[in-house]
Amino acid sequence: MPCDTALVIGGGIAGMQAALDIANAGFKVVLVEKSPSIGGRMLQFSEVFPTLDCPQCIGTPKMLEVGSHPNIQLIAYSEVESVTGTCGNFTVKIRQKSRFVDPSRCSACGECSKVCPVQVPDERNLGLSRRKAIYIPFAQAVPNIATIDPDYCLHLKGLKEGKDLCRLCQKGIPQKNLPGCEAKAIDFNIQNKIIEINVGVIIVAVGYDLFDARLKPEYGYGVYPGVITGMELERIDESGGPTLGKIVVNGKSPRNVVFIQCVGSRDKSVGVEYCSRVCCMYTAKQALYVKSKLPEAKVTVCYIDVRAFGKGYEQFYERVQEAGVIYRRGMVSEVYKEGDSLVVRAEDTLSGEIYEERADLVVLATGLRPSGDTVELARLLNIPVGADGFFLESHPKLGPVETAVDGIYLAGCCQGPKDIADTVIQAGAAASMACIKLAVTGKGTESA
Amino acid sequence: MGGILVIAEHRKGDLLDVTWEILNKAAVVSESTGQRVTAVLAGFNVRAMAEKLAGRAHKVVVVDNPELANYNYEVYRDVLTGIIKNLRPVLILIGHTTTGMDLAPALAAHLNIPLATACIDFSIEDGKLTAIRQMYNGKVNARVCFSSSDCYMVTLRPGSFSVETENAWGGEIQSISLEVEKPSGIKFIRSVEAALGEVDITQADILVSVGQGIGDKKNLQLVEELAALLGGTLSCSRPVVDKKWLPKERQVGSSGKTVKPKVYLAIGISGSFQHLMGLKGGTIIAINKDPRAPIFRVADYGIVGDLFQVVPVLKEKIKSLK
Amino acid sequence: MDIIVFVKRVPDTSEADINISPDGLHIIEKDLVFDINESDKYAVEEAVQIKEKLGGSVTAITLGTDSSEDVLRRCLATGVDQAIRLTDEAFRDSDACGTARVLAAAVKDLKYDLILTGVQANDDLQSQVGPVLAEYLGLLHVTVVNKLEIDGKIARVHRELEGGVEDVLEVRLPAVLTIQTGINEPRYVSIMGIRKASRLEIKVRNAADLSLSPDGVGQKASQVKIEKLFIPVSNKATEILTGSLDEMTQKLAGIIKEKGGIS
Amino acid sequence: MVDTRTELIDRYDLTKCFQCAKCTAGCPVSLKSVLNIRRLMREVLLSPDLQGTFHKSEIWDCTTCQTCTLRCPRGLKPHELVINLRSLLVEEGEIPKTAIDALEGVYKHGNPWGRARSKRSEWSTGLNIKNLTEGDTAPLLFFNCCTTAYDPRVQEIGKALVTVLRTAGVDFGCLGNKESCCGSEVRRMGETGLFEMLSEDNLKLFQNSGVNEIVTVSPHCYNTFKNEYPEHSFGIKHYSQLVNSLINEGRLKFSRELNRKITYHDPCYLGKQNKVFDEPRNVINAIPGVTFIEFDRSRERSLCCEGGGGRMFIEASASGQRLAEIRARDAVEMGVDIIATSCPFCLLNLEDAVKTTGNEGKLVVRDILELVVDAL
Repeated sequence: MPCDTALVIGGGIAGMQAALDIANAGFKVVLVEKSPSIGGRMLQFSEVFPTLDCPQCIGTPKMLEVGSHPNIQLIAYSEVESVTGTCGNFTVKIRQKSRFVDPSRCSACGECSKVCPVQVPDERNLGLSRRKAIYIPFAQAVPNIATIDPDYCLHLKGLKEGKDLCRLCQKGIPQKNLPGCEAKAIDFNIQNKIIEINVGVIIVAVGYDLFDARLKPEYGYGVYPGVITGMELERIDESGGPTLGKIVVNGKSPRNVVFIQCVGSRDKSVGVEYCSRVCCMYTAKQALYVKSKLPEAKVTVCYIDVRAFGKGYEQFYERVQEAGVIYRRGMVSEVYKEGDSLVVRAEDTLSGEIYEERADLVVLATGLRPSGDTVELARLLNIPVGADGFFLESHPKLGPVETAVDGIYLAGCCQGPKDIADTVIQAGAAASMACIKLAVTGKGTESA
Repeated sequence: MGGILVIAEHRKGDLLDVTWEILNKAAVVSESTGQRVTAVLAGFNVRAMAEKLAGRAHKVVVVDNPELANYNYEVYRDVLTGIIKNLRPVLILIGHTTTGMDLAPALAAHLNIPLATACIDFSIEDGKLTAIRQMYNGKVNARVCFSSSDCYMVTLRPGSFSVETENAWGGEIQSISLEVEKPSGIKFIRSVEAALGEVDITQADILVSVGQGIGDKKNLQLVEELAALLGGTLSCSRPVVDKKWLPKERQVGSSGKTVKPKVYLAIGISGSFQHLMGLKGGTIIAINKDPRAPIFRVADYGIVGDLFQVVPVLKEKIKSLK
Repeated sequence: MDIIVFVKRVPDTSEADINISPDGLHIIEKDLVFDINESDKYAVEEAVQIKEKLGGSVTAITLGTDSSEDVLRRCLATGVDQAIRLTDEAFRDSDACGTARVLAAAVKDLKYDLILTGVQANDDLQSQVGPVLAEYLGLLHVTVVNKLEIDGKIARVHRELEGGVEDVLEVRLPAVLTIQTGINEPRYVSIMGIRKASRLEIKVRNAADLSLSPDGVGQKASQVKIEKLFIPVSNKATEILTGSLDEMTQKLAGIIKEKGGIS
Repeated sequence: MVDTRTELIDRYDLTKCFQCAKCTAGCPVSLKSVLNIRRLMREVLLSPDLQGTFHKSEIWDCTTCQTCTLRCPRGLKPHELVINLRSLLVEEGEIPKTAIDALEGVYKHGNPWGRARSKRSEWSTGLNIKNLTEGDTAPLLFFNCCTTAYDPRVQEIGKALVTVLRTAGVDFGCLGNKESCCGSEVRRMGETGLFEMLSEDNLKLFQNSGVNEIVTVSPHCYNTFKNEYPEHSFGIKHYSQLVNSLINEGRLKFSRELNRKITYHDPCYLGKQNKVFDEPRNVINAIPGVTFIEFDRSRERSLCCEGGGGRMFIEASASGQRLAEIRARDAVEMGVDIIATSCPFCLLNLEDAVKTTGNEGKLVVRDILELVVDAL
């Protein structure tokens, strides 16, 4: 029996946009998100180009809308386990991981985290700060529910060895006047569960991973604290981030910042031949905010080509240069140490000068890689993956959101690197294709 | 008729040592065979040299002619042909110098005389002449004999015999005036000497070579003085050039020059393989403080010690020997 | 300018241990490496450079068994146009005059303006063949040439003497010049080059081809014969001088003087 | 020359170069040499005068460390272009005098030092090593390398390997005087024909020796056997790999402590080019008492000693500080007693640098094998 519900996999900006568009068209949507909260990568950014908006300001309303939309069923902290059936009638099993917290009781007061003794690298801040083993990812999280991380929770780990440890989140620390969970929401007996749903169409919006800069050992990422990735800089720049928005490295404000473009993009030596499309602009944006926060600092961008193709992008690039950011054409080949400072070795191909630039902060513009879930998801959905590792659209020009399987559509970076604007466009397009399909199959006719 | 004819060689008014060396050997042979020794002196304004030669030969034949002022093999060959035909010696001795190398083969071929070149010794026993000559880079010696002839010719390597002698024969001096024809096709233009300051360590007989052990450019003076004392040339190993203490043209080694001096004095040179590759032959003397320095494996003589102690004392010793 | 250059295949004995064959007349060639004679290599380079500058041809000639063809192939790879190998049982153990006679016969019918060869062969160290050949051909010769310029029918040459002195001479061509090492920088001859050259023909001539009577050449006609080869005695054990500084330096000064190191 | 240029463009995909300069920026000599590998790629692509492009003395400055190639984002091989340009010079015969000596030495005597072939095995006199060309048999061939055979300093390393193999009870043999240069440096000096000859000759020797496996002292031999020789079935190992497994298998045990601070210099031909980073370090760390300290520039970022690409035989056109001297100074600053390495060329260059920087007495350069023998 044809079903008029859509499944959206992934709750980043692409998934949220697609879900809202479909829901607003009057169809039911199930949105599955892997992590405890929707929001995705965009909500990790500090500012977005070329407008320099704050992503929280433009993203949070979308999250809230998704969380409260009557046509959207949000299943967070969950993953698709199996998919059967065909267009108009897919059966999807979703595994919902246990948070060990009863959502109906949790008031997101945060008292549990206060007493939890376990420090865990905070993935939202890429390990630059710590969270607790019981945590709410961030203040605006949707759903706003605490989650216990089973890999770190002392009690859950102890249970495996038959021990009853800790449980401070339940018990609190009365002598310090820390009550722990007074709502009695914490329940270590909650199990993972399988939710089976029936959907007519599926939109894949699982986003991307960032290139692992350790694969380019010449840059010393992971060796030198002064070498960071662009995403790490986003967190450092964000006022709610680990440094509260101060650009600080090794406890000091850098005086000489070098950005290196195309780290893990356009690079056969690491098997990435494509351009990641966003790094030029996000680097330009970062160079600008570093320059404006640290006007005395020398800010240099080393690049191969600057690709400022979008609306207003070229003008933005010019603005960044006007602000005093120096663009030098030529890739950095190596970062090493001389005394206390880093040395960046490169050639300025426009002047032919080979130079060694001292730097105290080196920012690697890591490129975009297919999400780690791509291969498994492609298998579950039986849809093809392209040579670049991203999901393959049915036609590079005329079928940019469709896949080889009828009723399954792509939105956002899971199809290929793109910026937020293009992601939102594609999400809208995928939603529109989904609505058309639902409208047609809902009437009981064969595929459109 | 008969006798031993020694062709005297001279340059800039001085007889070369090789001439004295050959005369010494000739005197020895003369004693055992009774052959008289005649020196032939060809040149222009050579009378003074003839006097000197007379002390060492039974007879000195002098051809003094402006055409002989500069060596020209055409002219010399013809003049000597005349003299040889006239004197009919049994043995003609010439130094194995560049001149001897040029002249002897032509003269011998011209007169059809058996010739052995580059000899280091010869003897006449029972009327039979045998000579010892060097072959294969001096690694092999050959004893050679000659097919029967009225006259033989031998060129002898410089340094084969002693220069010193106690003989004082006071031989007669005979001047011959010959019709000397002008050369037909070889024209002497001029002699040139290597420009001052241009050092060719490959041609040096004595090399005082300095290595890293010298420590600093200012210390070079010490070895420069030693080189000057020995009449030698200063050379060095690669690190010294790398540090720009000495120019590249002084470098001995696989990336520098290959040298073949008689004496090679290696001072503060450890003797890296690359350095030794540039060193072919000669007596190698090493001064180095490291007894395990590889230079000692190839050296003929060595002093294990600090060059700054050894060299100053050595200089004094050499001064006293001069 | 047509040039003939004589070359010889000789063993490299700079480092190898040399052993003498039981007959006492030859060295044992097994394990020795052979190559073109050093100064001949410079002569070939000089000839080819002159040809490259003035046009004409270069013919390389060697006297030897078929193993000498390697040397000729090397010459061809250097840029020599024609190679001739002279070989005959009758030529064996020729002395310098015998060799010169064979070479003279070989060039008789060739066209040439200049004949070059090396100053000396590193095996027998005779440095005779050049001037003797000139005598036989009725040509002029200059030995130990370390600079050569051709000016029409005249060659302006520098003849290297001892002690850094050079005579500058003009010699009428054709003439025989013996070339000293260092006159030029012989080009590198690549293996590819030698392989290509191996497709070129090497002419072979024997005594009959040259109308040479076997009596005038070879061992029989030699006026100078090797009676016996022997290894000169040398002791190369390093003597480390001992004693006080004074004693050591005294000994050393004596050694330096003895070795000709004090002039 | 147009045809040669077209050939070069095709062979090295020069049209694909996007001039990012990752090559020049990583080139160890680019700061002191006129050689600009990026520009060279461009010039060959565009210049109508190819002659002018490769008739440059700086073409000999390249150490063939391969950093340019390993990091090229376009998968191009700039260092091979340099080698090819050198081979054009070789064909013309216009190469540095010292390179001629080295190549002729290899051609005539089988080694670039021009030393007599009959003295190739002299270093091992008295060691009674099996000679696999004279009827002896063994499963493992120890390929000596010219430097080990003739350089007195490096001979010690050869002897150390013999000691180590015997201690571990490894049955091995050598090729005696029949061994010829591996050809690695010959190829890199542009003498392709001679390299082919050597590789054929050596492979024949390997085949006739009846071994399965070959161990080398020099990473240069190792690399060329493994990656450049015509296809063969021999297992090729650098000694660091072999010694590491002997230690792991418990066949090599240490009885003495080496209470020294040691750093390790990665040879380009072992590390960067063949990713053998861990085995040498494991061997050093297995020695009791050792305090191991890494160079800042290590592994993939290791600094070249400037010994490759024929540079042991060719004087560079560029002056300026030698990279090995930077290494020596860094080591002194780190306060280590020993720079360990595992390549004869690196060893010689580093030892030289310790002297030229005036650091004799402060630290020494040792091959890993020597450290192992000291601790046995």
